[in-house]
Amino acid sequence: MPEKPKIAFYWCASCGGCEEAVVDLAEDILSVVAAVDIVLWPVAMDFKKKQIEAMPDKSIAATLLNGAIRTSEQEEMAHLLRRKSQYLIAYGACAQLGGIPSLANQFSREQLLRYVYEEAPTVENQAKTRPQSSSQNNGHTVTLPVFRNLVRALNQVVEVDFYIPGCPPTPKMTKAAVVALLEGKLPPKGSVLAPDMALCEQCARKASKPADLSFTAFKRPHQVMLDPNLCLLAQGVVCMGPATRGGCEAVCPAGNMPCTGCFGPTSRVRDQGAKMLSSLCANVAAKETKEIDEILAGIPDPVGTFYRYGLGTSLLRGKVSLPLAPAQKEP
Amino acid sequence: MNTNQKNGEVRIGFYICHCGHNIAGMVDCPAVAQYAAKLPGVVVSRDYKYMCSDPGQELIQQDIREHQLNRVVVASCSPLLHEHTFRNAVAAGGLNPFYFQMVNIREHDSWVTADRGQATAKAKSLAHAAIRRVRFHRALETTRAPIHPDVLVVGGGISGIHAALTVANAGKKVFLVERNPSIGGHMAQFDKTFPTLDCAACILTPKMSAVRSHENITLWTYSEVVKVSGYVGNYTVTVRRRPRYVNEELCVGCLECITACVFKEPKFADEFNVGLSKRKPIYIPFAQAVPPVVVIDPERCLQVRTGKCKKTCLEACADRHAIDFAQKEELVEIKVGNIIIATGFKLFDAKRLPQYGYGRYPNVLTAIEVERYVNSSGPTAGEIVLRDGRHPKSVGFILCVGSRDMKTNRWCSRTCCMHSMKLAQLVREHTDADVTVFYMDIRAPGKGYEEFYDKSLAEGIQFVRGRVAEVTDWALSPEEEGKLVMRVEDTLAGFVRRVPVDMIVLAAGMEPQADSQDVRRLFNMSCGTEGWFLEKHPKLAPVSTFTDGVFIAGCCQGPKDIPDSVAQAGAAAAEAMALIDKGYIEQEPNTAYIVEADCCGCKSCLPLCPYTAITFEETKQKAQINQALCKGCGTCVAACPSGSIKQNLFEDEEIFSEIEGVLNYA
Amino acid sequence: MMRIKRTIKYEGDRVRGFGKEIQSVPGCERLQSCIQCGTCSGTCPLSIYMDFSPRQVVALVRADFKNEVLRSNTVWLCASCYACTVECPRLIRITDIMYALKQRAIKEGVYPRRFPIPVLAKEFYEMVRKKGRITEMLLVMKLFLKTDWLAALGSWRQGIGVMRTGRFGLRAEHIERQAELAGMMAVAGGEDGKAKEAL
Amino acid sequence: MKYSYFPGCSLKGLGRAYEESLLPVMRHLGVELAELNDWNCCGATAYMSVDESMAAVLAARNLAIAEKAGPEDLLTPCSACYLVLNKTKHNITDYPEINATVRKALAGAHLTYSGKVPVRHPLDVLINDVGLDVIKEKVVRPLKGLKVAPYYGCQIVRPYATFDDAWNPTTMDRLLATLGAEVVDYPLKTKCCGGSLTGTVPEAGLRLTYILLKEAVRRGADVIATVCPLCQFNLDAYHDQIDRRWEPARVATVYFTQLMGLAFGLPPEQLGLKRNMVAMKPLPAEPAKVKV
Amino acid sequence: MPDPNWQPRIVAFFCNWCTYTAADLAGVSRLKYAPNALVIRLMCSGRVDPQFILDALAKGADGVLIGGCHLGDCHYVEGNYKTVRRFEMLQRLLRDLGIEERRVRLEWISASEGERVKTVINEMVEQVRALGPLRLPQRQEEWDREMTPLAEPAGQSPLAPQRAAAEVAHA
Repeated sequence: MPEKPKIAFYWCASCGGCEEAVVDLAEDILSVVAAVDIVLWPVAMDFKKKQIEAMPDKSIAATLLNGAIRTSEQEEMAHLLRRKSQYLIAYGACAQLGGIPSLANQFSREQLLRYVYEEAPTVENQAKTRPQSSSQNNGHTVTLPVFRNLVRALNQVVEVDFYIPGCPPTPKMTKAAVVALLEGKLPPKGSVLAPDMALCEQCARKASKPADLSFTAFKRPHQVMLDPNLCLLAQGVVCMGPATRGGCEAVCPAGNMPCTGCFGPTSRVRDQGAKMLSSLCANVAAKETKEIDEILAGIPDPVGTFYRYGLGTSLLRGKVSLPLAPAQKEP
Repeated sequence: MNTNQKNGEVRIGFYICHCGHNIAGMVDCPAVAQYAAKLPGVVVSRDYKYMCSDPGQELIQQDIREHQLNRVVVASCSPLLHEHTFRNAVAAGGLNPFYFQMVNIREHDSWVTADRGQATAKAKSLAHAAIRRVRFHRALETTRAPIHPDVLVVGGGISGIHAALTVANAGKKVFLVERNPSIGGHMAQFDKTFPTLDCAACILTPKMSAVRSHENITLWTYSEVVKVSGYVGNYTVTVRRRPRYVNEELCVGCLECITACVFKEPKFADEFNVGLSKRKPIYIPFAQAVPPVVVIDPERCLQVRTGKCKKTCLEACADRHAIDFAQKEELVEIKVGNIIIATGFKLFDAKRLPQYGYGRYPNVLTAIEVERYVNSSGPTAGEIVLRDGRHPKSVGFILCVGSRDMKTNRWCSRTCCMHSMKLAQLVREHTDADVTVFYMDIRAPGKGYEEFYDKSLAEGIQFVRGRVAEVTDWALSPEEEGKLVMRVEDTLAGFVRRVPVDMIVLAAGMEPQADSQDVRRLFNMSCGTEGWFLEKHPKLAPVSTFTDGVFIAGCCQGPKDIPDSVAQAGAAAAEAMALIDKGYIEQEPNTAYIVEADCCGCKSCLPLCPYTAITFEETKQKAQINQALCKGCGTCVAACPSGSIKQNLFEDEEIFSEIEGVLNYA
Repeated sequence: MMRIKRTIKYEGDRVRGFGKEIQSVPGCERLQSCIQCGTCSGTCPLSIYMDFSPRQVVALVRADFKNEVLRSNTVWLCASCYACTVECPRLIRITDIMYALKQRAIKEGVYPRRFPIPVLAKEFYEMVRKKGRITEMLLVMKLFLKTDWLAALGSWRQGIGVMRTGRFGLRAEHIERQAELAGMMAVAGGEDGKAKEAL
Repeated sequence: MKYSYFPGCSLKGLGRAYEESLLPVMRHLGVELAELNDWNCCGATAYMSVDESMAAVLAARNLAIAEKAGPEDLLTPCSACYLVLNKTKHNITDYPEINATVRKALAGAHLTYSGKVPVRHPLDVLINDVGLDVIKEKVVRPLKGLKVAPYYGCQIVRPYATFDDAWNPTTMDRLLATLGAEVVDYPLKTKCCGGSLTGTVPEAGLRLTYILLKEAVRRGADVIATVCPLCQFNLDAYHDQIDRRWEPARVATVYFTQLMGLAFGLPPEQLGLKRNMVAMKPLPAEPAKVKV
Repeated sequence: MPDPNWQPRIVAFFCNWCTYTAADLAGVSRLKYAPNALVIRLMCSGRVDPQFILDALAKGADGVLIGGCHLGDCHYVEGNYKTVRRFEMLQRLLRDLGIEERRVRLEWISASEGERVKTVINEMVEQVRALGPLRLPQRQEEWDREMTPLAEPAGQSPLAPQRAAAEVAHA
């Protein structure tokens, strides 16, 4: 009997939601497990890094890696898995676009550490102790992974073969991907394994969108009682649907929440945020700069609104004036 | 789809034009050519003296054949100038003309850069951009739109009249709209015309009546254009026809109503005689007015103003019932394919130069006032008199009043020299006065003009080169008593003179019409900061504007004399007719289009199109762009959130590659 | 017997760069845009006494005829009435050009020696530099002495009149903080250099 | 109403009659004038003839002192001072190099200049701040029948026609009319009086003065009203020379403020009228009406 | 570190009808101005996709200039209103991402205002010169220097997947 294809799951800078998504395959997971041989899945099984290192290169059929890359360890694993796998698949928004973690690219490493370990209201740390990449502890040298200056998407660290978008990806898509993988029915390298059409097409509210929509004010979900059927943009709420890949079947709008763009842009767009900004602002109903500004003030945080998942892979990648701490090397 | 591609490989030919010294003088053309030669995809790279010349174009065609080029880039002047030339050359070479990209290294580089090194570097960057861009070009077809054969002419001065007649004589229908109650414009006020001194009325009146009687001309006087929409080939124009309270068809111009008017004496300033004579509330603009019918001045007529009048005029017109106080203002909508703007100029108000005392000293006059005096049908039946009735013994002409002066108008009004010399000669004809002309420079560049200057000199008219500093009425010596004294430096003799005269004539310059900015907006033209309408190209497209199908003629484009105005009017008419006879216009295929498979139907684009070219296809649940309506601004392209709207000639990839190119981005 | 004089100018008579130099002085920027219309001369109340009319001065400056201009009486006859400046159709501030020329004439010491106006200017300058204010009486006396004391006699009636009406303060006017002013002048004049060497 | 006040040298010398009449008249109108502390000569035309940066600094010191004194506008009656101070203001804003020099120089004396304080002429203030109706109320001795030629001279309307027309200024005309005087149409109202040339180069300068006087006489003026100490001196002090050179053109020249004083019924001896060389004829008889 | 012979590089997006023509006029009038602005012609300022501006900056532009017809004069009725609305928001976005406002400028220049092209470009060049180089490509390289360099160049751009797909879409 021929050997079953080897599959690896790994997570880097992510919330774990993607792992849940895999588990959400529910009973289907069993058929997957039956069909493949899982060689790495830290969240669920116990494998050691050296076991992977011991494997011959390209011996893993596919690795589904979720989460962004922030630490030296994550980088190291990304390289290792790239070497060992035929296909490396960026699984989920963080791996594909940098995800929410990449919003941190607006702040310097120093700012982040200071806040998290000293200033955050919930922190009690008089000693101002901070994680050290290397420290002495009664005679032993204790090391920690290096915390990089920026958050990166997977393809900014290693070459990536396919992308499964979403925060998290839907079980349906995951399954479809795995099936395609097993059957070897794969699209051209570099493709995103989701429809290349924006979300509205799948949205139940689509029909309710007026043809002459122009904005006199922008509101945030908590500021209005949202009509469960009317197009959210028509209610003055920024819904990223028009600028976001479909594939999720508009679960958020179905849950009476605007799309926040986790599937990223279509293949025809280089910068999801810029595009959404362009279409949204062009339709603002004001001619005087003063009025325009008043209306646009309804969007207090442009970066967080237009680049919630994609800052790391946007054209500017983050705050361009970030002070860079000297690149720390491994101890 | 790229038929002209040899097994998908992009083969670019790059050509840089010296444009004689214009480009080569500041840009190292061979160096740019060598640089381009090394760029990916470039198989031929040449520099040549004049790319737009036949041999230059031939060169391109040859290379297309010999080197199987499938892309062409020419670095020369502005695409607004020669893009079509080169596209045709490319087409003649057997390639789709849109596999071509032009680089503007003359207007945007060699002419505006002071340093040769920098200019060359800039040229390289721009060339690099085009070479990267052209790679993404695709074969396109120009589309055609029909042209409505009717023409609108705005303004009934000599330019408008000539343009209207020319078009009408070619069998096209013309609408001539004039703001005043009669056509004729400024020329109708003139007595004689330089340099031939033939009588203005004798040459103008026939043309005016020709307009009136022409079967192809619809003449609307006392009317104004208030709205224009559409584009070349089919404009929709709304004209406001003000009530003249007289039925043009019924009135025969017997003028009995005027005699009958309750105002026994004329007491209102007569516009045609620039206030030198008076008229009644009901009047005829002037003897040869066209249409030859009376008009009622709504500000003056008792009936119109108060409704309380004996209406003696009605009785006088009892048998024809031409007078009709019930007339209301009406808005008429017409469709035309081309528009000729000939709205003319307004005279500079000499009061703005207090040092010349116009309005303070009664015997300081403007040229047009004297023009009316010398005219036999004028207020004095051709006599030139001082305000006190005496005949002037000495007359001084001051030129450039409100011209060539940074504090009023900086331009030369081009006609004042000749106009003043003409009046000077007429003044000498009508009186025995000594005439002195004070000038800065005599500008007599037209045919027969220098000879006219010569004649003026021969007739003993004095010429003093110097801009008069001031006109006063206080005397420093007996011979100055009771006279107007000009203080001026005789710059040729080299000393200051005080010159006493009886009458001073100010050659007031020309200004754009007060409402030129509104008119400009109305017809979507550009105009200079000073208010003259802007031609598409100062030399090669002098009567075209940046809006296709809108042409300009006469003084609305800048100061001009009658011959030039008429010539321009003819040119404008010809341009319009060329379009009409062609029957259609080639539309640049720069329209936006939606890739149906990509559109998610989010409707974000729908409100953005000012031409409602974008519609929503309910059955398919997708947006569509009507290619005929799209003008290719690209606003929707920039706005489509999923990048599903594209624009021919301005594809995203093309722009992105251009950006990378200008930045020499590896 | 009639005396004749050669008036031809050779290139060597031009002082290259003089025009540019004047043009670079604040207020003289538009020098080059003159079209020689003569409005300045026509409007100037004193042009009738000038050896070069203001228009000619502009032409000469533009053409680098430095010596001719600085030696002419024109600049000294300018009474600063600003008529030319207000009238010039090319917005040339001729009065300011005249000042620029006066300054250079004084610095180069080429002004007509016993001509009262430059002398007045210098005496005035001196007195202000020392006292901070002008005492007209003293100024006028200095002026007469340095130029033409006969003139003083000539206008004795006037002098008496002025005395009679008590219009001449006999007290020499001066400011309190003379040192302060001196210091400021030093800064302005680059250690007072520019003007000093002229005097 | 309060203003900083820059008299200038002439008002302490030849032109003292100007100050002698200006101060009481302003006081009478409730306008407070605070003389600048330790002001210095504005530099007049002479200074610009020697060194423009020094001229700028010289004038700037006064502007700076005025700024230090307070936010009040700076009032200066002498045309030359008015022009020089205004011109300096313009130059400091228009020319960085001059601005730099001035700042540097002022800094040495712990002075600063930001260009805040406007430089105003009494005519401007009287017409635009005080107002003709207020002035009319104060008139107790209208100048009925007095033919006055309003003479503005050059420098308050040229080159900066700030508060009046450069070609045909009318502020003084209106003011005099308000005083009840008969204003003579005087086309030479802005012609040059010869300035310093009247004294230094009489054949040129004095002739201008003569023309002014002659035309005034020809137009039947009893008196010429002026706004400038130098103009006043030129028109007043040279008659003997004029007699010798041309023909007598006797007409008194007084400051417009002196006429105001008379109209306000202030004692003539307190208006410096005695300082005139050509004395002004007594006002046409008219019993001063008693105000109740 | 700062390069002495650095010259600001400005990418200019000019609308075909007004500003581009004005630039031509500046040329015909032989007005000399700074060579640092490189013009990309679009039919209307409304075509200026914010992506273009970000891309230009990301690819090494030190500033971006957008030129359109005066408000009310747009050849396409109101394309330039769309432009100004986008511009207002983009400026805020750029501020949040650490790019000085003066690096991106929107100007209305009509076809007759050749002089204005000169002044605006010269002004802008000086403003940007004062701000110093933006160096985004270099900065992003510096950012990535803390990482082990990527083996294959295709991966170098964060846009690899979209690009790849884009090419596919256009084949």
